[in-house]
Parts: sequence; C-alpha cells; structure tokens
Amino acid sequence: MPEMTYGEAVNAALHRLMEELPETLVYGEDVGVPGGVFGVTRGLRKQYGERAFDTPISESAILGSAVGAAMFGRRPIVEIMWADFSLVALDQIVNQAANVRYVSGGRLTAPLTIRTQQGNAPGACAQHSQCLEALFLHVPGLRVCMPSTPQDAYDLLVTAVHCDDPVLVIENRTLYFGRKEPVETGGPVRPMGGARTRREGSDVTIVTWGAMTQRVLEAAGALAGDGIEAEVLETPWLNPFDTGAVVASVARTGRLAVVHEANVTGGFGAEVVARVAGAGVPLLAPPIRIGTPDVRMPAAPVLAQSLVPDAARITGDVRGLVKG
Amino acid sequence: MPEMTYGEAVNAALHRLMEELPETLVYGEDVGVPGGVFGVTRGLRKQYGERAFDTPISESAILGSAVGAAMFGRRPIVEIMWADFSLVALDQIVNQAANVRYVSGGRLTAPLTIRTQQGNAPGACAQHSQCLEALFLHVPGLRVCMPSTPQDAYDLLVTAVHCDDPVLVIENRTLYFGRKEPVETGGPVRPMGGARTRREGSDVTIVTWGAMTQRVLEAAGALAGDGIEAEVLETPWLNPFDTGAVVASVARTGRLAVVHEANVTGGFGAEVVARVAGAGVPLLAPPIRIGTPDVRMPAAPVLAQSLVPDAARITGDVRGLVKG
Amino acid sequence: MSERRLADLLAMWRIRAFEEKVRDLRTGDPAGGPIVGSVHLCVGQEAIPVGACDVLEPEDALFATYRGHGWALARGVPAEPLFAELMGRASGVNGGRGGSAYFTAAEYGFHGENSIVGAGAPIACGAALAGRHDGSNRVAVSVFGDGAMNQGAVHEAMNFAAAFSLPVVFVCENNRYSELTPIADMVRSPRLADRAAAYGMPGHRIDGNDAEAVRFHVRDALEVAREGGGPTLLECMTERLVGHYIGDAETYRQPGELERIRRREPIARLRAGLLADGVPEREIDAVERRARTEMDAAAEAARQAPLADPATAMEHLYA
Amino acid sequence: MSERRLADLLAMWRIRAFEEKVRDLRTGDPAGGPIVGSVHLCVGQEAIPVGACDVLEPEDALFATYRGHGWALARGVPAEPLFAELMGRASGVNGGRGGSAYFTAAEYGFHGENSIVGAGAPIACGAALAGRHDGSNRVAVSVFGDGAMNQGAVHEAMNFAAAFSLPVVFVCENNRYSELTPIADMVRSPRLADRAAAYGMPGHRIDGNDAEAVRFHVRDALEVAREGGGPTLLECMTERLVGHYIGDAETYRQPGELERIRRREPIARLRAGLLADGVPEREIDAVERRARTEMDAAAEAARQAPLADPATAMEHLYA
Ligand SMILES: Cc1ncc(C[n+]2csc(CCOP(=O)(O)OP(=O)(O)O)c2C)c(N)n1
Ligand SMILES: Cc1ncc(C[n+]2csc(CCOP(=O)(O)OP(=O)(O)O)c2C)c(N)n1
Ligand SMILES: [Mg+2]
Ligand SMILES: [Mg+2]
Repeated sequence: MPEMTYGEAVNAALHRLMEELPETLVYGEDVGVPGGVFGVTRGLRKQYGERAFDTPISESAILGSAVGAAMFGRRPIVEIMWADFSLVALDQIVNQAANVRYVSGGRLTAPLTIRTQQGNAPGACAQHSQCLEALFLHVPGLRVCMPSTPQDAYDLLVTAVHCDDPVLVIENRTLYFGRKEPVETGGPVRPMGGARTRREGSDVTIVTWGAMTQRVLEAAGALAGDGIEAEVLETPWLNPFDTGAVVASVARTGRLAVVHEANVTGGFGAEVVARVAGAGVPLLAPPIRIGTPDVRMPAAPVLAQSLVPDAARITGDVRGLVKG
Repeated sequence: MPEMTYGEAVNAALHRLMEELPETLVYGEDVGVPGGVFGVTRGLRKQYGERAFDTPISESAILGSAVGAAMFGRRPIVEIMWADFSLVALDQIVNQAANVRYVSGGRLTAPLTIRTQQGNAPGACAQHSQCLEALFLHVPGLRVCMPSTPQDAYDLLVTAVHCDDPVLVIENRTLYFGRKEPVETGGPVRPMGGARTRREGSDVTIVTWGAMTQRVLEAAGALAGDGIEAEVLETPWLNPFDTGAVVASVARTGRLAVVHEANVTGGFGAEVVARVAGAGVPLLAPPIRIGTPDVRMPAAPVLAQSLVPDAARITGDVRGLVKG
Repeated sequence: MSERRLADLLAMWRIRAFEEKVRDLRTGDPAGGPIVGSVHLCVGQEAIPVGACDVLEPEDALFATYRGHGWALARGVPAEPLFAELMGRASGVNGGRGGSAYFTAAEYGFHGENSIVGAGAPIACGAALAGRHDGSNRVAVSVFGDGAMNQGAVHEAMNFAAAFSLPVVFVCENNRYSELTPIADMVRSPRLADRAAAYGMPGHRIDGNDAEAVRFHVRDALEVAREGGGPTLLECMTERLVGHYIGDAETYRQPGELERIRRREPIARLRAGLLADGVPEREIDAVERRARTEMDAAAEAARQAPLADPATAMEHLYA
Repeated sequence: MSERRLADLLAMWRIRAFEEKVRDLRTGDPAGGPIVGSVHLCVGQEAIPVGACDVLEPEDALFATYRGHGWALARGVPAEPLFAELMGRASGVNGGRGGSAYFTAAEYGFHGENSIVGAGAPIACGAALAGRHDGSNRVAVSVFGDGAMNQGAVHEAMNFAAAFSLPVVFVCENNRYSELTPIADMVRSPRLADRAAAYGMPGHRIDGNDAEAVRFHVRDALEVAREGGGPTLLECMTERLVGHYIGDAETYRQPGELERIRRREPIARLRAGLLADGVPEREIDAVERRARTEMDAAAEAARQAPLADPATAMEHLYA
C-alpha cells in the first residue's frame, strides 16, 4: 500500500474520482492551475484540463453553480477554502442544495460534494478558526463527514462523490501535512456512515471526530497510565450518525464523554448526549462534553491553546468523570 | 394597560425605542415607507423620518451596515424579513458582528438588534418555513431571544435594543395578528434572560419556546384531563439560557420533554437535554425531544401539518413519557 | 403574421386566465379555499415568458422566481398539475411539496421557481456549465426581478457567467417595484441593463410588454450564447397590474398609476393591434373565452383530485 | 515640494521596513515564532495607504483587509503595538486577539482589518451612515483587492452607498492577483473601475504606485463625499513584490515578471525622481536607514513585552 499524508490521500481520491467518474468537475478558488492553497488539488488541471478550474472569489456562484451543474448530470466537487467562508453563501447549501431532491420528489437531484476545511491553527484569527459542523448537521438533506486519518480522507471523499445527494466533507488543514500512513487506494466504494473504534476500553466511552481524535487517543494513553481504560469511538460520519455504535459502547462502559473542537453550546456533542440520554442507557456518572468554551477564537497561540481542548485537558476531565 | 396583538406590541416597542434612544435607526426591506410587509414598523417613517428607511434587497449590506453603524455609536434595529434569508448574509452576523467586542477587547462594540421572524405557516415553502435558532445559538457573542406573547414581544425587544451587544430577536408571523392582550408599555428595561413558568405541575417538565408555547399549553390542558400535571417552562431568552430554572424544575418533576418547531437533530432541544443530563438530575424516564422530524418542509398544508408538532402529538408523546 | 400574434394572445390569455383563477381560488373562500398562503401573480407581465419560451429549445434550462406560474405555463407545463400543486394535491407537479413559490417541472424543461431572491442565477450558471461538458447545446435562462439586481448572488452569477463565457441569458423582469418599494429609490442609476457593461457582457433594456420584442431579443441572446459568445442581460420593462402578492393593499401606487399602466399592458396592446390589422373582434374574443374555459376545467379537475398523502411526507429526503 | 515627497518616501519606507521585519520574524526562527501563522505583506503597495491616509481626517473611518499593516501604519498606529499584536503580546493593539489579519486600532482611526474578502465594504457603509446621524462629517474608506470585486457583499455595498449617496470611498488595490490567480482570468472586462458606472458613481483607474496620484484622487473623492455627492470607486493599479502570504512559492509569476515590476515599484520610482530633482543621495538613503532603525527598535521592544495572559482569554465576549 502506498504511504501518504492526509493531504496526499485527498489528492489521490480526487484523481481516482476524475478518472472513474467522467461527470466529475473540480473547482473553486485557486484549485485549478495553482493546485490549491494547500496543494491538495495538484495535478488535476494538467491531467483533466477544463474539468478542473479556478473561480472568482464568489462563494455563492461556486456553490450555486455546483447545485445547477449537479441538477444537470455533473458531479461537481467544489472547494470552500475555509468553512468560515461558507457563511457568505450558506443559502446555496441550506435553501438550495438540500431542497432539490425533496421538493421535486426525486425528479431532480443534487449530487454535489463540497470540500472544505476548518478549525484553529497557530496564529489563525477568529474568522479562520471556527468549527461549524453543528450548523450543517441541523440541515436535513445534507450529508456530512469529517475524516481524521489519511485512509478516511481517501475513503470518505470517494463515498461522498459517489453519493447522489449533497455531501459536505470537512477536512482540517493541520492534518494535511501530517504523518504518512499506508492508504489502500482503488478499493470498492465504502458505504456511508459507521463509527471507528480507535481504542477499546471498559471504563468510559469517548466519542469524538476530526482533529480532536488524535488528542483523545493521546489522552486515552495517559488515562491508561492511571488504570482508566477509555474506549475511543471516532465518528467520521456525522450525518448519517451511528447512534447504535455509541449507545452500545456506553451501555458497556456506563460513562460518556464527547469531545469536539467546536464551541460547546449548540455543538453536535449536545446531540450525541441527548441521543444517549434518550436511549435510557444507565450511566454511572453524568455525561460530559469537552470542547472549546463559548468564546470567539483569539489569534495569539498562547490564548488559543488555552481554549481549544488538548490531551491534558481531555485527560483531566475524563479522569474526573471516571474517578468522580 | 393597552390591549395589543403581538405585532402591535412589537410596533409599540419600536416607537418607544425611537423615542427614548435617539441613536436608534430602523431599516430593512419595506420597513420604512410601507411600514413592513406585516405592518410591524408602521408609523416610524412618518414620525422619525430618515431614521426609518427602506433598503435594497441586499441582506449583506443591511447587516454589514448595521455592524458599522453600531461601531460608530448608532443602535441599528434591522429587519431580515424571514430567518431563511439570513443565510445569504450569515457572515455579517457570525464573522463580523459577533467578533467586534471580543477581538477589540471591548474598544469597539456592535450594539445592533436584528429582528426577524421564522417558522412554518399554511402554504409556506421549504425556503420560508425554517426554524434556525439553533444555528445562532452556536455563535458565542450573539444574544438570541424568541418572544411568544405580546408582553414578551414588547419587553424582549426593548431589552435587546438597550443591550450593548448584537441581539437577534426571532419573532413569528403566525403570532403577529393573534389575540389582543394587555401589554404594560413604558416600564423599566427588563434584565436579559430568565424563564417563564406558564403552568405549574409535578409530573413532567416541558421546556419550550416560540410559537410552540401555545401548543404546549394546550397539550398540558389535555394532559391534566388524564391526571398528568405538566409544568410548562417557556424560555424566551435562549442566549443567555436559564439552565438553573430548567434543572430546578426537572429536579422536582423527574421528567423532561423539550418541544420546539425546529428539526430535532441538532436543534437546541439537544442542548437543553445535554445540560440537564450533565447536571446529573435523577430522572424517572429518559428525556424526550419533540420537534419537526429531520425533513425539508413541504408547502401543502396537509403535509406540513403532519410534520410540525401540534397539541395532539405533544400530548401523546408526553403521556407516553409519563405513563411509560 | 397575425397567426403568430394570435398565438401570442392565446398564450398570454392562458397565463392571465390561470392567474385570475388562482386569485379567485385563493380569496374566494374566506374559510381558506383550496389555495392558501402567499401567492405572487404575474398579471401584466405575460409577454415576457410568452416571447422568451417561444424560442427556447427543449434542452434549454429555465430558472424562474416565486412569480413563476406564467413561465411554467409558457414553457409547456400543463395547467392542471400546476393548479394541483397550488392546491396541495398529490397530482401537483411536485405532489404539493413546492407550492406556488417553489415548484419544478424538469420534465417540461422548467427547472424551477425559487423563493430566495437572486438564488436562481448562480444555479443557472451551473446548468450552463454542465452543458459545456455534456455535449449539449444548452442555454440556461435565469429570470429575476429588478430588485434582485441588488442581491450579491446575482452579481456573482453575472461575473461568473461572463468570465467563463457561459451560455446564460439573464432576464430581468423590471416591473418597477421590489415588493412594496420602487426600484428607482433603491438604485442611483435606474437603467439596470447598463450594469451588464460591468461584466463585459451585452445588456439591453427592452419592451417587456411586447412578446414580439422579447422574442427577438431572447432569440438573439440565445444565438450569441450557443455560439460561445457568453451571457446577455435583458432588462424587460413591464408592470404588474396586481399586488406583489395576493392581499397586497398596493398603498404604494401613485394616483392614476393603475389606469396608466393598464393602457400599455401587453394583452390590451396586442388586442388593439390585431383589431387595427382587421382581425375580426369575435375571433379575438374567442381567444380569451378559450383560455378561460381551459383554465376553469383544469382548476376544477385539480380540485377533484385527492390531497397529498401525509404518509409520504418523509419520502425522498435522501437517495 | 520635495519636502512632501521625502515625507512620502519615509512613510513608504516605514511600511516596507515593518513588513520586511515581519517577514524575518516570521521565517527567521524555524522553531516558529515570535510570529506564527499566515501573514500577508503589502510590499510594493505602500504608495496607496501613504497617499490616502495623508488626506484623511481624524474623524474618518478606515476599513482595510488582512493585508492591512501598511494602512494601520499610514493611519498613525505606532509600530510597536502592531509588532506586539503580530507576536501575540498583551501590549498588541488588540492584546493579540486580532493577529496579523484581523486587528483594529479605533483610537487611531483605524477601524480594522478583515480577513473575510469583501466583508468590510458593507461595514464601511454603516460607518458612513452613522455620520449622517451623528452630525460628524465622517467619510468611510473601504479598502479591498481586485478579487474582492467579485464578492457579492462588495456589490451590495456599492449599490447601497450609491443609492443613498453615502460618503464612502471604495479603494480597490488592484495588484493583478487574487491569491494565486490572475484577476484577468476571473473577469471578462479587466477595467474594474468601470464597474462604478453600474451603480451610478464615479470610478477611476489610477496609478497606485504614485503616492501623489493617490493623494490627489482620494482628496477629490473625499470632497465629493463630504459635500453629499456620494461614493467613488478608485481602482489603484499596483503590484505586490512578494507572495500572497509569507511562504507563497509564487509559481504563478511569469518569467521576468518580478524584474519588470520592481522597475515600477513606488519606492524605487520615488527615489529615482528625487535623485533627478537633485536631492542628495545620502539624504535619500538616510530615510531608509531611519525607517529600518525605528522598526528594528519597535520589533525588539515588542518582543521583550510579555505574552498575552491566557487567564484573560474569556473576557470581553459580552458587555
Ligand atoms: C434573499 C431574499 N431577501 C428578501 C426576500 C423577500 N422578497 C420576496 S420577493 C421580494 C421582492 C423582489 O423584487 P423583484 O426582484 O423586483 O421581483 P418581483 O417580485 O418584482 O417580481 C422580496 C424582497 C427573499 N425572498 N429573499
Ligand atoms: C469570502 C472569502 N473567500 C475566500 C477567502 C480566501 N482569500 C483570502 S485573500 C484571497 C484573495 C483576495 O484577493 P484580492 O481581493 O485581490 O486581495 P489581495 O490579497 O490581492 O490584496 C482569498 C481568496 C476569504 N478570506 N474570504
Ligand atoms: Mg420587481
Ligand atoms: Mg489582488
């Protein structure tokens, strides 16, 4: 198996999709000739010409044209450079893309894929640091996933583009240039949904997604040092969400912690807790949510680091949950 | 006390605010000379001239200019005709208004009020029916309220405009022309936040807000018929949210149902359930959420009525919660 | 020659008869008739869809607004399933899911109304973009009002189409009002067609109350687009003879305004022209009767059909 | 006469020296720091802020972009708290909360950078609108790039300002690239100033590498605005001599492009002009030395200051 970084895996998936699906188009700001500000769309323009192109700084035109092209048989894969920028054109995702199939009773469809990336990185300002998955997860008709490994970065994108509905793939720029890992490419298109048990444990279930997964695994390692065995469940697919896997794990461990980088209030962690509570799983302690507190994101790394959950904070909070 | 409809109460509050705060401005599409598509801004143009005016169909310009005017000492009260339309300009609310005070460390502020209205009404299409409060409640820096009575329509708007931060007031067009009720006008500016116990009960706590409140009260009446005493807690302020009042009530009743018109997944009901679960209140039964299922809103009234929670469904679900 | 003008008259009368029937069904029954909710009629603007749709090819894409009943009819969508849609019937073009302001009928080349001002313009660019890759000769027609010209999405769409020379015809129906507000008060330079120059595309202000003028300019724009010449903006001057929506008190009208605009409305004008050319009056009047009879029958049939079934309300959210 | 040009030279050198110092601090230490993250330099574009800010009144509002270091300096924000902001120090203009791309310094009449393309334009309209009601004679200056001209918010802002004759000067810094993409490929008609006509406002394409030309046109636009004449669009032609952000490989440059644009960059041009006018070379060179000395000292002082205190990170979210 070839070894790839997360960013290279996204690029490999795009090449595969352009190859196997002639109806795909890849476009967005700087994604064509320059190959993307993170180099993730490199080589597509050279290899597929007009099917990969740069656009004006017009998110409404990018997303809206993707909806229209998808209604007419294309499978556009468009990039919104930062999730924060989707807010200038959210109408096209929520009021347009998500309605096409339902309102037409399936006579029209909108099989488009929106690639974006989000989260804080050292020095990033409040307008370039938000984690917005919760907004999109409140939109029926829109599929959402958030890969954190090179293999998932590849697999989820392939699945998303093969899906006949609008799918939002939320990547993370701090992962693009991470460690190279073996990635199985060219395999069958995987089904949508499902969870990943990244670590087994009996004392507590930690549900997480996105860039937090790595920090949660670090924390789980540290917790093992104190004799606390945490089960780490990553849910790269958030819509559809694998509630069953979460409930089953919590039923075994009796404790739940949800960890995400997004602000706590109104974050998807609330939905996970509400589903587990609604399922009536008996708990040994009240569930906890670990996320960025309800505040804007300051640019100074020393300030941002004090807000975004890290392994130490996760370890401490989960220890508190288990040891009471 | 004068008797007013919900819409008249909003209008009375606007007149009061224009009177007592010379720095207020009221503008938006059709709000000036025509007095608003729902007549809610009637009389302002005549009485306050240039301080109340119509705008182009440019939500980004409306919201952005409100941010700028607020930074320079005005208190703009702008209208977004339907909450659905805010999605063409969400950037100005989330990336701009919400950041002004925090990023400048309080040297700049954005005391603007955004009035909008939302929800389904007979025949309304999927682009004119959404309940989007959950999106705004995931935005630190933005205050959010949702009045359901004429008195609250008046009081909350007065409080919002006197607030030195951006506040979103979400009204409901199905309430504008409702029953006239006595409204105390000209009273002191009420503090932000707090909950309203609309009915006392010992068997179950029903938390709700917006237009659902009326339906929940109907349901509570029906439940009383079966000997189920529901405590109905309305939370017109969603940010700040009175978690204490909810937890205290659930601690008494041992059961929780949250009812909102918004889609269930990712709705603010999840946050309410998560806070109660996190507080470790002992429950006699798993908490339930009652809302519009995860689907787009069809225009046909017969279809929409089958999706939006009504008194009958609320009654049935809560009975199930209590009787098990 | 008067053949085509009689055909235009019929097409316009079909739209007007449809709209007037809708108005009666919406307001007739105080209990809330077979049609409820907000409805936007295009009475007075019929010449634009009639002239434009006459020169569209089946493969072309058409995106209208919430004021789109006339565009759907002109594009060939039968009246009965349209009435049914407005009445929330299972037999509606969208089974009642779209309603008056947001229905689609792709099988007839009508790719939908849109009730978000300006949102259809970028979507139309996508339909045109798809044509560049699917070997079709598709042109996408994007319809919107004067007020929509001030919406960011329309600006982005026009630049996007122009920069990439996409085959799009932007049809601006300038009826002088955006809801209850005169467009003249919301722009500094009232000639909206001139905005085309900003994007380097041709723009023309044309007589939107003359189906023949609309036909001529749209045909021309379609040709340019099909030959790779890119988009065109057509500002079609017209007036609505009714309110923005059914129930609009129209307090914004000037004294004598309605009388004035009735004199230049497209049907009256064409009727006068046909009479002047010696077409017998009964022949002309027969056209109106024919249209009204058709619409009465279609509305009645739609009304007889069963309502949408709530048991299906959750279907088709996902593939 | 050469007095003012020497003052311009100093103002431009202060900006360039600041930016070059920032670049060294950002790239110098591979371990990262004292400046981290994405930084956008305005090297080559100094004449625009220098010419424009020279004619602004203290009461005027100024909204720049993430490429705003030069605008802040030209507006009078001291270098030390700017360096401190970029270094995440408590002594930064925003205590480190804004960073390189999103800081404000209202006390100096600098109302902020913005790192959302185009978002500052509607906000500037609001500052102008406020002036109409607070009895001030404020004009709001909105700065953005060539690529921002294709963003919906900028379109809405220009129409809003024009329709209401708001005192706004729209300053478009056309450096021919939007990030890594030539603007020429993203618009059909490359003269962006011509877009002003769409809104019925004056638009001029001017030499953005000549502080004197910028000063002249901005002063003129300010006068028109203060007299109630409404907004103006100034397309200032310039070039950045560096990447879009620090680290940009600049693979999009044409062969010989950098050499070509270095010949017309504002500082070299002004230097040559002063020499031709007989200003002694050492006097000219002293200006650069003075600027670099100032910036080295300011950067060092900022570096000595304590980092922002995490204990304060939750403050000032709400009143
Ligand atoms: C983004 C958005 N803003 C506001 C509205 C409310 N609205 C519906 S129609 C309309 C007026 C549109 O005027 P115009 O574009 O001239 O079209 P017309 O109705 O005259 O055909 C407005 C403001 C909307 N539907 N979408
Ligand atoms: C709404 C939005 N879209 C995209 C971006 C990413 N982005 C940042 S700068 C930039 C290029 C802007 O080009 P231009 O307007 O010419 O300004 P310049 O950087 O050349 O000064 C882009 C696309 C953004 N910050 N905001
Ligand atoms: Mg109009
Ligand atoms: Mg540029």
